[in-house]
Amino acid sequence: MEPEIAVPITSDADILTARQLGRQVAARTGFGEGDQTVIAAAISEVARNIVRYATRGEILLRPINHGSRRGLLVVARDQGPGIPDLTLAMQDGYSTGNGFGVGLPGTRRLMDEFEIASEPGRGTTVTMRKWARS
Amino acid sequence: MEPEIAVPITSDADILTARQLGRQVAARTGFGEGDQTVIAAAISEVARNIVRYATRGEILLRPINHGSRRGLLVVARDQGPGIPDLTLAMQDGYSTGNGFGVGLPGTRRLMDEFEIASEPGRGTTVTMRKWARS
Amino acid sequence: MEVPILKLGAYLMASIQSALTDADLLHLRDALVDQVGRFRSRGVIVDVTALDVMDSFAARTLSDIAHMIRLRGADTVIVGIQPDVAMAMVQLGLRLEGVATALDLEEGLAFLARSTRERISGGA
Amino acid sequence: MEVPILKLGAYLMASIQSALTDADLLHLRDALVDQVGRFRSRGVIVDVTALDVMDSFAARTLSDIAHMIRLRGADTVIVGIQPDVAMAMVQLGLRLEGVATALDLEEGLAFLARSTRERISGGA
Ligand SMILES: Nc1ncnc2c1ncn2[C@@H]1O[C@H](COP(=O)(O)OP(=O)(O)O)[C@@H](O)[C@H]1O
Ligand SMILES: Nc1ncnc2c1ncn2[C@@H]1O[C@H](COP(=O)(O)OP(=O)(O)O)[C@@H](O)[C@H]1O
Repeated sequence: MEPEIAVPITSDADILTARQLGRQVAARTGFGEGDQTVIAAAISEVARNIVRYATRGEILLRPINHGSRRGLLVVARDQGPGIPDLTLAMQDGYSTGNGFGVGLPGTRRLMDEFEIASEPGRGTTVTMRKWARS
Repeated sequence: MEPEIAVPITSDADILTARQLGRQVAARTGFGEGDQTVIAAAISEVARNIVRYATRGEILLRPINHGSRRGLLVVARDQGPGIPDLTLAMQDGYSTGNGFGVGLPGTRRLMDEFEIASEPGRGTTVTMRKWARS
Repeated sequence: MEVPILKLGAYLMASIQSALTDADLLHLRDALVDQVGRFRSRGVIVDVTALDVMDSFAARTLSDIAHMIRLRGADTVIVGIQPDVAMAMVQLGLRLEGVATALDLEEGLAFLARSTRERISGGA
Repeated sequence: MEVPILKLGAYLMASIQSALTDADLLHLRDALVDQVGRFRSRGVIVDVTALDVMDSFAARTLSDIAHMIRLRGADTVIVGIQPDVAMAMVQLGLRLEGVATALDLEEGLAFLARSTRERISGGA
């Protein structure tokens, strides 16, 4: 199994670190430049949500395989306040902060697989995968 | 009874094959060009859902009669993951992928009759009919 | 089925010749977004006259193309949507909102001539 | 990482050199809105060529900059959005609607020259 990289997210600057590491791991995994940018953008969105809504958390990055396909697993998790209504949070334009509200639905559009789990008071976990084009 | 055409759907290119065959069968059945395009568009949507969400499945095309009326029956079926909440899936704008979420509700608007059945873990079947204007 | 892209002075023209698979459409998108910078084009025309059907994936991809090209500083116009195709699109719920359209190539060129002049003179 | 702002005659040019934190972006916004008045600038160019990613916060901040500068009586143009960045933005749902864009610095300067001339001659 490939090593996993864990990036602690506690500040603005960690958002940059996470997306830059994500881009590097994606490049090593065989993603083209376009997909590297897509992955970096997705990481930027979920990392910012951690800082903004949960104060702290972490991003895990792991290269994965499915048969001969290479991919990247990105997990963003925190023990913050959680999201009471996930259906609402996944809607374009919905924001309890002052964002555009495109972070979560947009990130789903960027990635091939996207799951979000959240328990109010316990935290939020976003699990997403992107597969390299062969 | 008219012969039935079964189009296996496993790839991008099969979406084109299915909608082009659908157009041909519709033309032979007596549909005008406008309705041929409507039928081709409906087939395109359900065929893409098979590729995207169920990986593989098939489209059945059969000319039908009701009294003196001629029509076309289109069945799209797969043994994919199924749809847990059909009411939600039939809503405009609802997508678990990265589509517009208009595929299913839009297809219902295009056709005269539309039914969808799905069992989680067992697959999805869309049954729809269009009647030629006499 | 690759879509040929022609360079017409300051414009690029992509002329769809037949039905396209989803992969063909994505390829067209990537090629246009790349070439608009390479050739410093001011406008892009996508001619869909030969398209048999515009389904939700094609509509989304054309809309994405127009917005991506916009971010690269140029304008896009979709030309040649046939009457039957337009009718099926609207019934499906596809409206190409925020995307410029014109009847045919001639009108599309006229649109770009105006919009790029406009853009130059500070409109928009 | 502070963004240098250059004064080019009647224009200000902010040239982003690398990835920026949210705080850097807000700092850039405040500095531009302040300096456009201080230097009585007629136009602002923000060059994002070096930006690795334009996420929703960066897009919102650039859009805010353009609208704030507009309220101060000057024009803004964003230049240098790279093909990959444009593609990821549109997939995210970020369109920078109502914000002028140009391919690169040269096109951005040409845009401002024409838009500010228009504005002076009473157009727009
Ligand atoms: N990690 C998180 N913890 C708690 N709430 C979150 C988290 N991520 C997102 N949310 C909630 O979901 C909403 C939608 O998020 P998003 O789509 O990223 O838009 P935005 O960040 O622009 O508000 C947020 O406004 C917030 O209420
Ligand atoms: N054949 C299918 N198998 C499993 N799920 C499906 C199938 N067709 C549709 N769905 C589900 O229904 C949702 C809505 O479908 P649709 O209206 O066609 O919009 P879109 O394809 O743009 O998401 C999809 O996002 C998907 O979750």
